[in-house]
Amino acid sequence: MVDTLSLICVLPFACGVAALLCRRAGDLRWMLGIGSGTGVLLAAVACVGLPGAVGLGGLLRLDALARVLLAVVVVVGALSTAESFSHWRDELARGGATAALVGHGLPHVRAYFFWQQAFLGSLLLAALSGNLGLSWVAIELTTITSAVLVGFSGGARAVEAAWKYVVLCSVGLALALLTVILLYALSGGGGLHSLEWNSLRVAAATFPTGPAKLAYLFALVGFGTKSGLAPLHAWLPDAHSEAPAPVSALLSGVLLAIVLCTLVRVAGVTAVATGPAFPYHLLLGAGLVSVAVATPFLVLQDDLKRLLAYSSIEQIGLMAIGFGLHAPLAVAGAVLQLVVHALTKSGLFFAAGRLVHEMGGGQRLARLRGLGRRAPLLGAALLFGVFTLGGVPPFGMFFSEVAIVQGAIGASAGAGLLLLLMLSVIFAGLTFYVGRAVFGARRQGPHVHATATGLAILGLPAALSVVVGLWTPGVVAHAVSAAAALVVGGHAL
Amino acid sequence: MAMWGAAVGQALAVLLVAPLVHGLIQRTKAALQGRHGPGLLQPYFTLIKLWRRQDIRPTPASWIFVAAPRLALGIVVAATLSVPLLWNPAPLGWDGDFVVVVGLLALERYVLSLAGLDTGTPFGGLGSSRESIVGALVEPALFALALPWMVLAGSTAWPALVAASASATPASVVRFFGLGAGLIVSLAETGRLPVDNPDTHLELTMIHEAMLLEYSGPQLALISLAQMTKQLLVLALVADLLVPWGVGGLALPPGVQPVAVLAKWAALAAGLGVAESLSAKLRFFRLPGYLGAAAALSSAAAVLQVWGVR
Amino acid sequence: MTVPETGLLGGLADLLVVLSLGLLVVRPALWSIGLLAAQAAVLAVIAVVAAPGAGGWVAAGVILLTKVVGIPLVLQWVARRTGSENAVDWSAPWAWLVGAGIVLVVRLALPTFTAGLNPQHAVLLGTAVLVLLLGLAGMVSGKLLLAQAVHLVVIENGLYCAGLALTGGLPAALDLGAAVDLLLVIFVLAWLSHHVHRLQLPLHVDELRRLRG
Amino acid sequence: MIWLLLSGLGAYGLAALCGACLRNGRLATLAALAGGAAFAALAVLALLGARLDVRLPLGPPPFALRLWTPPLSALFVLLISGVGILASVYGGAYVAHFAEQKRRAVLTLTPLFLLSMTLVTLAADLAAFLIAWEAMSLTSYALVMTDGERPEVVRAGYVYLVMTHVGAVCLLAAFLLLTGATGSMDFTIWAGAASALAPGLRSAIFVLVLLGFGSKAALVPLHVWLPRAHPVAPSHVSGLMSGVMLKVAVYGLILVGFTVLGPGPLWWGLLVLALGVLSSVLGVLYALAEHDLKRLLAYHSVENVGIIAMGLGVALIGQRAHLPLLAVVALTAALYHTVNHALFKTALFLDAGSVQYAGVGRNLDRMGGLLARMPWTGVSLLVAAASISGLPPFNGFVSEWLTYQSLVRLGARGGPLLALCAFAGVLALALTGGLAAACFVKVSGVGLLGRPRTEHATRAREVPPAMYVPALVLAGLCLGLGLLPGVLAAPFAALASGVLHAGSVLPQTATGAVLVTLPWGGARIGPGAFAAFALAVAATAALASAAGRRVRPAAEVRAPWACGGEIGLLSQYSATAYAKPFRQVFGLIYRPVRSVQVESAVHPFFRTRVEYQGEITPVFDRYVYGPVLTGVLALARYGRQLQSGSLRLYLGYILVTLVLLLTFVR
Repeated sequence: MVDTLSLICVLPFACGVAALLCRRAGDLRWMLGIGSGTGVLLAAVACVGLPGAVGLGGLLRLDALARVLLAVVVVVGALSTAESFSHWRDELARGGATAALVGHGLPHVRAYFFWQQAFLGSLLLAALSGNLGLSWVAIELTTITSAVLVGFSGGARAVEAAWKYVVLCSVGLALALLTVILLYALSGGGGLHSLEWNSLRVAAATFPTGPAKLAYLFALVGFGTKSGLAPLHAWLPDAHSEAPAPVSALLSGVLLAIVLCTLVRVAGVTAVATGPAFPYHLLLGAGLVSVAVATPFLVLQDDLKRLLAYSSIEQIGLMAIGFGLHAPLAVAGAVLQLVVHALTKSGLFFAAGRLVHEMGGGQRLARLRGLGRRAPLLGAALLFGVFTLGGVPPFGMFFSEVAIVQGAIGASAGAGLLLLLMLSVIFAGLTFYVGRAVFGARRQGPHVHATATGLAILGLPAALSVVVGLWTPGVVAHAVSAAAALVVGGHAL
Repeated sequence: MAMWGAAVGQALAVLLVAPLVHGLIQRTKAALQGRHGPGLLQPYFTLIKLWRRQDIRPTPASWIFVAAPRLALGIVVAATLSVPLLWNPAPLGWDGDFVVVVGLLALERYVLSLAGLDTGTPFGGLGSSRESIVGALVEPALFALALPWMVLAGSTAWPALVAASASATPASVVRFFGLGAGLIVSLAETGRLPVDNPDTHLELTMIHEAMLLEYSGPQLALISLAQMTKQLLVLALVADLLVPWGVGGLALPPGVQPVAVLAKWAALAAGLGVAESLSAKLRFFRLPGYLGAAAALSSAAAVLQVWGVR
Repeated sequence: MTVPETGLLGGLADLLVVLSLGLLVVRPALWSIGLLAAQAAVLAVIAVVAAPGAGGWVAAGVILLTKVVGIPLVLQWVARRTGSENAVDWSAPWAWLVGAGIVLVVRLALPTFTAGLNPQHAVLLGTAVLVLLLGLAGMVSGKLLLAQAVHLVVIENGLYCAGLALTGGLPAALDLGAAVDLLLVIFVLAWLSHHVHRLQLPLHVDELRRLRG
Repeated sequence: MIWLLLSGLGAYGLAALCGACLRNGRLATLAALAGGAAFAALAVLALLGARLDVRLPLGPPPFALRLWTPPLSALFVLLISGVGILASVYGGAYVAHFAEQKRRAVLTLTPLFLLSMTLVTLAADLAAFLIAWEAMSLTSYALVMTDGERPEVVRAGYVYLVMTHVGAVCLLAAFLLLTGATGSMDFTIWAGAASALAPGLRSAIFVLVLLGFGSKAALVPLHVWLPRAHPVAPSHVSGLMSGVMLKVAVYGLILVGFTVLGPGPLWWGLLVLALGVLSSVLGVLYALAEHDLKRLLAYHSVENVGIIAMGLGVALIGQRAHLPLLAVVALTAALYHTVNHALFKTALFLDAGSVQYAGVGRNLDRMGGLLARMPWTGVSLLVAAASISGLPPFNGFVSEWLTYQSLVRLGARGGPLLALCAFAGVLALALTGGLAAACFVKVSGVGLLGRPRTEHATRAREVPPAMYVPALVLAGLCLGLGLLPGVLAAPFAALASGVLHAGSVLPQTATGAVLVTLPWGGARIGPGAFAAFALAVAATAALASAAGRRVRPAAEVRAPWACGGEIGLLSQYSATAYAKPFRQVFGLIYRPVRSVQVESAVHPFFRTRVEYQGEITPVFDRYVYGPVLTGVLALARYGRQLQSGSLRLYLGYILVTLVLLLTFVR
């Protein structure tokens, strides 16, 4: 039972429990540091040395797609854990709204880290799951753990967000459960292992078309809700904007992508039964709708974190389009987009979180001005992130967006051009707000000096996103194309 | 070398004849206005008088103010060298075409306008501003004047233009329109009545004179000479484009040809004087319409030319 | 054991649908909790009828334990805690129309999706989808926070129906996972509604509209 | 070759690094010079026949960054590097009066800006081109934002960023359409395959390309960013943006319009010609109404790009109408004007920067008398102003002459319809030339001549040599290329016929190194005309100064006549007053708005204060971009109602989606 993959998944849960037992903040830091470090190390070993590894009695499987997801989760997770410390330091030091509500002190921080680590663990489970059933359970688990985190500050807005989050995602996942049930039934029962992706793909050849389609529709709506595809996305901006910034990073960068990948795997299974047009065209349409729906909110927005959240909807839409196009290049683009987006968006959320603390202006965009002079690091991080999200070279998302849009234009010139139009409007919206915040007249206030950890936490994802997106070393390129081949071709690695 | 000799000869001849043409125009106007008027040679006397006067410069002026008259005269003389005055091709006709001549005219205007602003007085600026806008509007009109022949010749070179005009039907709609436009353009280019009044120093109506108000003595002499030469040049330009006979096309005996051409010029100069006498000063802001009419007329000529109307 | 005849199951399935429709239009909160327990009871019967052998009885037991007893109790506690025990959910007057529409749509649309299944499965799958959608419609039309929790359980009931009918019992891990998940969700909701109460936020969903745009 | 490329890259990189890290900017400037020199050498080698073709290993597998040096690219690399060297020299001294943080930013970004422009012209495939293109846009955006605290700069920068991004997106779309149709991202393969595409697709690509490059080159409806962004950048950067960056767009248009897409339908050329006419006339008109020197220069960029576009349009028409000679001459004109504009516009911006550096500011109405106080700057400004006005014997005239020639040829050979278009072009070009001359009389006359209008102008002193020498060099080049037109015309004609695949017409097009002769009707210009001109001027000058001295009293300097009174500093003609007749005459276009407020004591005749405010209606902002923006915002406001905060609504979305899917998806 004790294999690397399950170890990777169990480690955060163990860390979470250990966090509850920690007596001092210092202990917490050491313990989580060691835990995260071990996790990253294990993941690196697994990614490099154990392609195709199986764990937890076959429930976990490190195929090419899972490998990419694992790398992303571990990196963003470690960053999020690191950022959580400075988040809580600032939160408690400045006595913000949260501190007033939950009271000062360690217990809350311990509870936070318990839930944060549990969330991370469930994300890892979902990422590594080689089994539809386990995926569903893991994703449901992420809802519960992250819902607590969303509402963690206990403020009215946070509770409202958490409520909506739980209700909408539970409903969504309930719908997705029907997919699990249907596919299980169609594959003829026979225990949990018949829900493994590989066995499902094999079995799908004999599925009757109608029920397979029904199963996919429910998966689309169910997992689509959780992964923030419009118009099922409504929980997303609320949850992202109210959660503590390190959690928002995990939610936006990782959770959405993992669920989307699960949906793509279901689509792969369905494609065997119904032919590729049915599932992938629907996915493509959902992606287009998502980009379109996100656009107005990115053009008119008054809240920094909501801006980032809507950008996540747009990005997930783009990835859905990439996967939905089902051509090798576009799918590779989507996978690359996924990676770079996770890195970039987490950096952006970290920066946004720090802004809320350090500039004292809240998340209101209208009140942010002159960051470039007052807090150059944050300003640079914001600008960098926004340009990356806009797909502007020489930042990270250029190649992935080009690959996706290339696919879209190849499929339908009109739709592709429309997509490009929406992307430019979105870019105009994002840069308007961020440009005004970074430049613009300097408001009164102290100069915020960059600390080494701040530089590391904000700089690392940025650097990684450029390395991955623009330079794309051979290892990364290979991993991405392998994942794309898995999605397109369906053979496990 | 002979070519350069011819060029120098022509330049000197032009400088010599230009005041006479000016005198002729003044004389015509006087006759039409029922005045006795100055003699034909009065411009020479005026120039000599100015030449002997003291040279006075305004305080703010820089070297531009001093250089401008010399430049202006040089530019105009250089321009005359490539326009067929008596012979086709002109002495330096091979190196300059219609566009170059228009460019040189613009350069002269540019230099004088700068000099007007260099004096630091309100009048200089006023004159420069008005001169510039007249220039900007005249330039397209000039081009429009040449368009039919450019299209016919497929070239902007003077010999080709003259030949094209000479070979076209003598009395055609195109030429008729062109003559109308040419009259307007030459009145404007020479600073004459509906556009500007060369005989007045009434502050609010003048253009060219306002620009040059601070010039006196030898500097003014140079500018006046340049102005007269330019007048001649514009006449030659319009003549070459619209009534090229004598210079090109019609074969005349060598002895008769220069005389005939001179007579043609005299007629044109007199015509200019008549036209000026017949018109009243236009309000300054009506000018665009006036010059626009020239451009429209000659554009219409060009369009007719393209459509094969002769 | 032989496959039970469709007749009995069909009747039970219709009962489920009727109860769902009832839940959609019933207004007092406590009544709906009661109806929910009743629906769960029907589900238990279906479990026994549809799933052959011990598996069915186990499933029925689990259902009885969690859905007929556990969840209604929790919900009642929440209702008491939040003071909405006697609240009347003035759910949207068009709820029954929506319900009828959904029934119509599903009846019309589902045959294409159930083609290839045996008739019994087809019927039960249809019922499951119908219950599920009606639960969703209930969530849409209900204004009380509590009502939403109730209808969430209705949706789960629909899923149970499908699970029992189609697979004759899901893999234990999944089954357990689903049940635990449901419990956890309900607890989280309870915890949140506690917060809502503590913060003196309105208990009507429509009033929770601070986050918009 | 490859070493030159690498050393150029390295040197620019080093320059950026030094600019960012070192207090003293000298090393950064030196490194930037080295970078410019390396690329210039690369370009010269390439023009002499050496070829470079490398792939940089960037991006995931199907992408690669290919760089090459065909002659067209080499020409632009040479232009960028040459002007870049001068601008770097200038910039090193110019940034001295900036605050520390800004100085570092400018010194870091300028080499990167130069590098990215160089790489655009070297790029040989989609990824390389777009990456360099966007890098160019972003570095210039960052440079524009140097004074980012000022709200109007933020707005200007935003407009620039959005316009340039939209342009880049259009390019991306066009390139992706090409990629989709040809199955490759390589320019070479595009060039081979594009002529076989469906006509509709090719036209769509052409329009997108025109939008993309047109927005960067600031062709008229797309020019709105330029007069906003150029004035606020540091002056040498404005010079680079206006003089060089716009040319990169011209390069792109030539590359894609001619080499890749090849001869298209007639309307392509007509469209470009029409845009050129519109841009040139409107650009110069708006320039006339400006009295902020840098904004004025920015509008002149619009005008000059219009003239270039006229050449390009005629070339496209010629290519289509099987008039290779015409096409070659027109493209030569466009290339020549491209180089000319780079020279004189950069010189003008450098001079404007020097004036700013001297503490006079940018407002023409606050200048005056600067020629006496800043003689070198003044001379270079005078020369550059005459060049940009298209006056002989400066270089601007030569390229306008070539443009006239191509238009006349089009009128003579193209048939009635094309002849009409050519006429419109000729008249527009003539009007543009006249108005440009008027405008630069204003700039030189009001700015340099007369008396200083303000204290600042009185106190102005000449800038350090590092600043005026580059401007003088550029001005010298303007004069030199005007006097010896054949030096560039001949190689440009060769280049143009190479681009147009019209090799056989080459020998007749241009002969000799100094004389430009066209193979039709004997039209030519050359040093003869200019020599005559110079001789005549010299003779007159000699005559005037020598002959007069004996007959008259010595010259004297007196106060000018002012109706008997004293002339105050402000009673000179101002730039606003100078432009007044133009505002009135072209009122239809300007739609001027003016307000005069008169305050009077006792009686209306005794005025104590008169305040005049005049401005012109920003037609494109108000009638084109305003409605678009309003529309987008209204749509967005409408769309935002999706997220109304109601959980039930959100659940309803799920329900409706599910029901719709069940109903309609089979």
